Amino acid sequence: MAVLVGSETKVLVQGITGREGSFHTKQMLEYGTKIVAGVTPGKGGSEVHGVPVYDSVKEALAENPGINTSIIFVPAPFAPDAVYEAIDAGIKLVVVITEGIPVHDTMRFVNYAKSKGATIIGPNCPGLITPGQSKVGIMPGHIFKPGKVAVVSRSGTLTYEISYMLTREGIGQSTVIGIGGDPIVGLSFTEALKLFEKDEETEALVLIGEIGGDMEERAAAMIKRGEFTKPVVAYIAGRTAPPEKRMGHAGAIIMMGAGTYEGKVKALKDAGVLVAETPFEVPTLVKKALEERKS
Amino acid sequence: MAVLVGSETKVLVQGITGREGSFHTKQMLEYGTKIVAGVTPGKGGSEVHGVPVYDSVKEALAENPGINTSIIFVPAPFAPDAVYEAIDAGIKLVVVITEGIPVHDTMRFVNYAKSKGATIIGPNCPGLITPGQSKVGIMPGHIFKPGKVAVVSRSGTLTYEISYMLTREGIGQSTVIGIGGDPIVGLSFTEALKLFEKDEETEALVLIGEIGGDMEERAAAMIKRGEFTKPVVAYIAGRTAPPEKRMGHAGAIIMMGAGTYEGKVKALKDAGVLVAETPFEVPTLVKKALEERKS
Amino acid sequence: MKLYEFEAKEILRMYGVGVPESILVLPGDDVAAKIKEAGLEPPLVVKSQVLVAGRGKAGGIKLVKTVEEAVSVAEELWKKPIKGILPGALLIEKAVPHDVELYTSIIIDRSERRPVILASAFGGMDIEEIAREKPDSIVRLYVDPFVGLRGYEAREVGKKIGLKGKVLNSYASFLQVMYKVFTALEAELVESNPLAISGERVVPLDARIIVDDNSLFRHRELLEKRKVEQRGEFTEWEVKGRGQGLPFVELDGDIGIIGNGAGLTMATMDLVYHFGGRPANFLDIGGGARSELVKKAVSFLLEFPKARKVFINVFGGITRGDEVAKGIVEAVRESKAGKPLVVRLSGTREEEGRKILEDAGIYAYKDPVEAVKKVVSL
Amino acid sequence: MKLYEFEAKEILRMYGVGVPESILVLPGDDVAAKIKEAGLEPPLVVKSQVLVAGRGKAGGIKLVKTVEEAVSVAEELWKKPIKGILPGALLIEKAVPHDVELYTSIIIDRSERRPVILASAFGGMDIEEIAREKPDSIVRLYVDPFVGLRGYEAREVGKKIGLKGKVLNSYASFLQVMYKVFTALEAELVESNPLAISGERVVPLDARIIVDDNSLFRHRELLEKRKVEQRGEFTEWEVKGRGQGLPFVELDGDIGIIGNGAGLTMATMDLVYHFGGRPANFLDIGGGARSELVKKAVSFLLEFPKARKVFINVFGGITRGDEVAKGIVEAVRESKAGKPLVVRLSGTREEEGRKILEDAGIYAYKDPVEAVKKVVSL
Repeated sequence: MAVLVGSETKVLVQGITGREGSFHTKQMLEYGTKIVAGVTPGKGGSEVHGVPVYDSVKEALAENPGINTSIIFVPAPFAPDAVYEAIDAGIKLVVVITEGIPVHDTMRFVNYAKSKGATIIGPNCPGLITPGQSKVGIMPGHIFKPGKVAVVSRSGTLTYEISYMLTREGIGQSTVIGIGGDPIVGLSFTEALKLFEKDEETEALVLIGEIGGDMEERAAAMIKRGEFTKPVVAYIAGRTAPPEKRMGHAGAIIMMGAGTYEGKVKALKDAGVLVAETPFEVPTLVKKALEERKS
Repeated sequence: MAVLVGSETKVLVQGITGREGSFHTKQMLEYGTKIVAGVTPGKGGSEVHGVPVYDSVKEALAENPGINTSIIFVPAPFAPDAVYEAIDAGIKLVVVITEGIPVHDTMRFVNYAKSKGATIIGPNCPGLITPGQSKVGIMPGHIFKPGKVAVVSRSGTLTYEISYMLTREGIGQSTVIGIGGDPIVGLSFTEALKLFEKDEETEALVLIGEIGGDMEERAAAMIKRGEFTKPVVAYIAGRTAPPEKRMGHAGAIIMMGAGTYEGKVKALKDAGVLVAETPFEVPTLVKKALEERKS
Repeated sequence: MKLYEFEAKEILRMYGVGVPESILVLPGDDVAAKIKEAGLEPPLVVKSQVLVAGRGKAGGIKLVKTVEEAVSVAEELWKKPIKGILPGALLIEKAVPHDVELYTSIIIDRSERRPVILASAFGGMDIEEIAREKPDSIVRLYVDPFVGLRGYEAREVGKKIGLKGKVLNSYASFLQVMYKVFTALEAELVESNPLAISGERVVPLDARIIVDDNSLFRHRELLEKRKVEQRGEFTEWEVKGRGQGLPFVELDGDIGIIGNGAGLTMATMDLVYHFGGRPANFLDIGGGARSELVKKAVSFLLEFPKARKVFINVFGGITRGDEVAKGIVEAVRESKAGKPLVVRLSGTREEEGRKILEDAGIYAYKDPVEAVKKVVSL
Repeated sequence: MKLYEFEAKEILRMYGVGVPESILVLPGDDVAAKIKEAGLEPPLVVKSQVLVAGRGKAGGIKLVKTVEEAVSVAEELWKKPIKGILPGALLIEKAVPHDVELYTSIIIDRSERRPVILASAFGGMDIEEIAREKPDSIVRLYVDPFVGLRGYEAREVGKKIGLKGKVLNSYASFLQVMYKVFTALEAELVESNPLAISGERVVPLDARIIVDDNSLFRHRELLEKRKVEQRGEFTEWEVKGRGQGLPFVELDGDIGIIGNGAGLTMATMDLVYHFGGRPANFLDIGGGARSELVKKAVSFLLEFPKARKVFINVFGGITRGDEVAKGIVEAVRESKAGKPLVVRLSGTREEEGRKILEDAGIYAYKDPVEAVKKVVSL
């Protein structure tokens, strides 16, 4: 059933009446995602694309006890509260699309989620999709197809770019996770790798990283220790970005000497990962990796 | 072995080089308490009454791994930090003598202690004693004698007063706990009662309450529910204190209609507790209760 | 430390709450001029600034329709004691049109060891009255002190007291500010009662804050900024006592009482009553008092006119008998009051203390009952 | 938002830290008069206020022994660019006699998702240098964000970098203030380097604070109180871009680049390099950009002189192709720059977008490699 989301996933949309919330609720419904309820405080009793809206998560759960996943489109100043509301109501998978959440807030709710056994994806992420089963995110659904290659990525649009190339080359995906571009995210590369290691449907993994931070290095170390045993193809964005300049809203800033392009690529190569020079090499390398695995 | 402290108790004194810390270390040593180490940041390496002093709890524990109890004499602004240091180092019983700790601080460290499985006695308390075995507190040792009656009290000096009367009447004590007079304390009456219910050496219990709060009412409810089965004698101070006036530093302020003398006495009597009109009736009532139990 | 209404509202304003427009009138101020200068348009409410509860019922709050009326009501309120106490200032604020009055407070629940929010749709009454008359209307919410009050929890409270739509969101924001103030000031109580619904907003018509005295060392600004002398809560002698750092509470009898520990001191009062006497005060010298403090306390009661005689009851734990005895002896030596004094001493360094007292000709009882009987009989 | 040294020190002073006595000199100020007015006695240190690192090595910090020398050094520093940037102000402070320089900072550890304190007995160098030259000297302490930095933990850090007695307690207090500032300002970085030991006290000779841009809506006062115009970090066009809310970073090439999402934008730059081109900038329109923002970004690059041609690479997710197309068409219609423009569009509402572009005579590539090759060849 791939990882985290599948045909059993029943979704609550927090911030469902907003522009993005409403638009993507429609998109997700069209994809086939089981969206059973929405929340916008003060708008309880209304409907969005046929989905009932409640004032609070507690009320939504009382009427729809099957909810097991929430996706959050609430604006940044209020998003942390929405996350806490979801966790406190007992939801175990919370996907935070919202961009621009203060990092101290994220740090706290991610730690809080861990203490309550909940998984956060994001913030500032496109969400995740198990093609053909459930899309809990904002990615265009048609660019994916069911298959055996996992994709895990810090970058939203690059995920689409690379997944679409895989699809066009006939390589389907098990689950694609955009973990988010902020300095602190709920699910890290190593945590995602743990999930995919256990997933029987996944035969190879594409890791899309960026400069900054040490998440790629940690993933490399984990692979080197033999804790992830499937073939990995990686692409790291930001080879030509100047150091100490912040590239947009991204976590991509090289500080304290860690997180350079060269450092990441070296660590990954040392762990036996195939590193693509441009995004367009990824499908070729994936094919190569899958063939090597078979032989 | 009575409750919480006994001959196995090995004590660390935090704030040992201060006036009170040093004085009561001597008193406790003379009583026979096993004090194995003291802490005062910046004074590590010295000695107080033969007890080695360390800069930190961690260092004290490294050299004296048997420590299982800490008593704190640190001034109020620094006392919470001393409590956290003790809890984080793994000490499971922390006795806070210090008076004047802000109630928000106490609220936090008491909740923290609970989450770490540690027991706090106090703050603003005289400590506790298992007569003849271990005194972890500031009470005069000679007024107690070993026996079968537990004493649990919100008031320091009233504890001495009543215990001394019991002793003079030939009634020894199993363990005497001054739980402290602050609005929030680490060990409540009901929690103390739970400990004494399980203690085989305890045959009866004296509860010394005060106006304010609802700790006595909660103890009464617990007794009524049959969760404490030994005879209880109670005395409540403050019968003649005017409402809404704060009596000293104590938690004794009647607010929001709860915690009146009359309410407490009624709840206790309803639960079958013998309530003394003055402290001086307590020994007589204890004797009566013990005799009834036997028959 | 209890804050005055105007102080509490100033703090709420600092945190972004829309409190009613107002001016503060101090003794000697020209009320009419101040109202005009601030551009306050009647109707106005003139409110006596005292620190005792039940001010409204005691006639300390008056609605006025003109500036002239405000002036005459102000004159009246300046002279009107509320529960025996004159106001430290007057607050004159714009009347807020409203239909509904809510109740909301945050206190620390001692048993749960957490902050608890109490809210009711029936404001304007005391919480005790609400608890008596509309007990089911009270909504309680416990807050995790490490996490704080969540927005969704604040909305839940508002919803449970019947609010909806924009008023609900306004209430939830206000409640979150109350909680911020509660933690920032380390308060024992933050209360707004009545809290009015005016259009789509909630407006605190009254506000009370009590700051934990033990935390005042971190909140010196509250004392430093205080524009009004501390009165309206304490009697003359209580203010004097506090000035000297003594937690002195004045009562109606004639026996001055000193004890160590609040419990023992209260028990001593109870015992005095029991044997037919009447305490003139409560004075707890606390744990570990040194001779200077004891001397100060004894001297204070020797001067305190209501106390015809003085009873000292000490059972030493952290307090040492010798220190107590020294303090008593010095106080008596320097006093010219010639009041009868009865001392009872037990516990730590009892013998040393007893000796010091006897050397000065003061007898020290061992048995408190005997001692109480003695002082009552004098 | 990076704070200037003088701003960071002002904040530390507010929190009770004894920072060196100083004056701030703005363009046009009379340096000698200001020094005398403040009663600052030489020796003094004159420091260029820029927001780039490595200021000391670049000659932006000078010790002076007389007021006259201070004046002439100030004149020199005003004209001296540090890494290409002129100072926004000068800070002149009393030199602090000291022997030892420590390093201490607090940052957020991304992997541990907690604040981490980094300390070393070898200050004065960058942390990168310390990590290279004295890696074993770096003490790390992770802090539980729900609990905060405990006093005993702060002392532990101090002890591990070799401090003792009163200096240790002074260091621990300072570290606790740093942590308070870190949380109160929601900082990404609070750093003091060098942190001097002067007698029994620690004194921050330099201080750096970076506040999380995402949290600035809660810290408006930082922007409002800013006495110095924002420069010393950004180029002229970067300042212009930020003024319009565009996260624009200037680079050295000639191909203007717009992408949606930082990852795709960086990958686009990488691809341009790969095929022999040189990006003139980085400009990420983010997720869900509406046509107004796209128009603003495209118009900006059409004006930006370094960009000889413009490449737009959009793969729509939350971003919709029709909105992007509308923005491009409007920007081109209003522009007189006549620069070559290459567009690549995929994803959400791709077809709708493609139609809008084609109606305006703009071809939209599907394949980014083709598109990049095209723009490089122009």
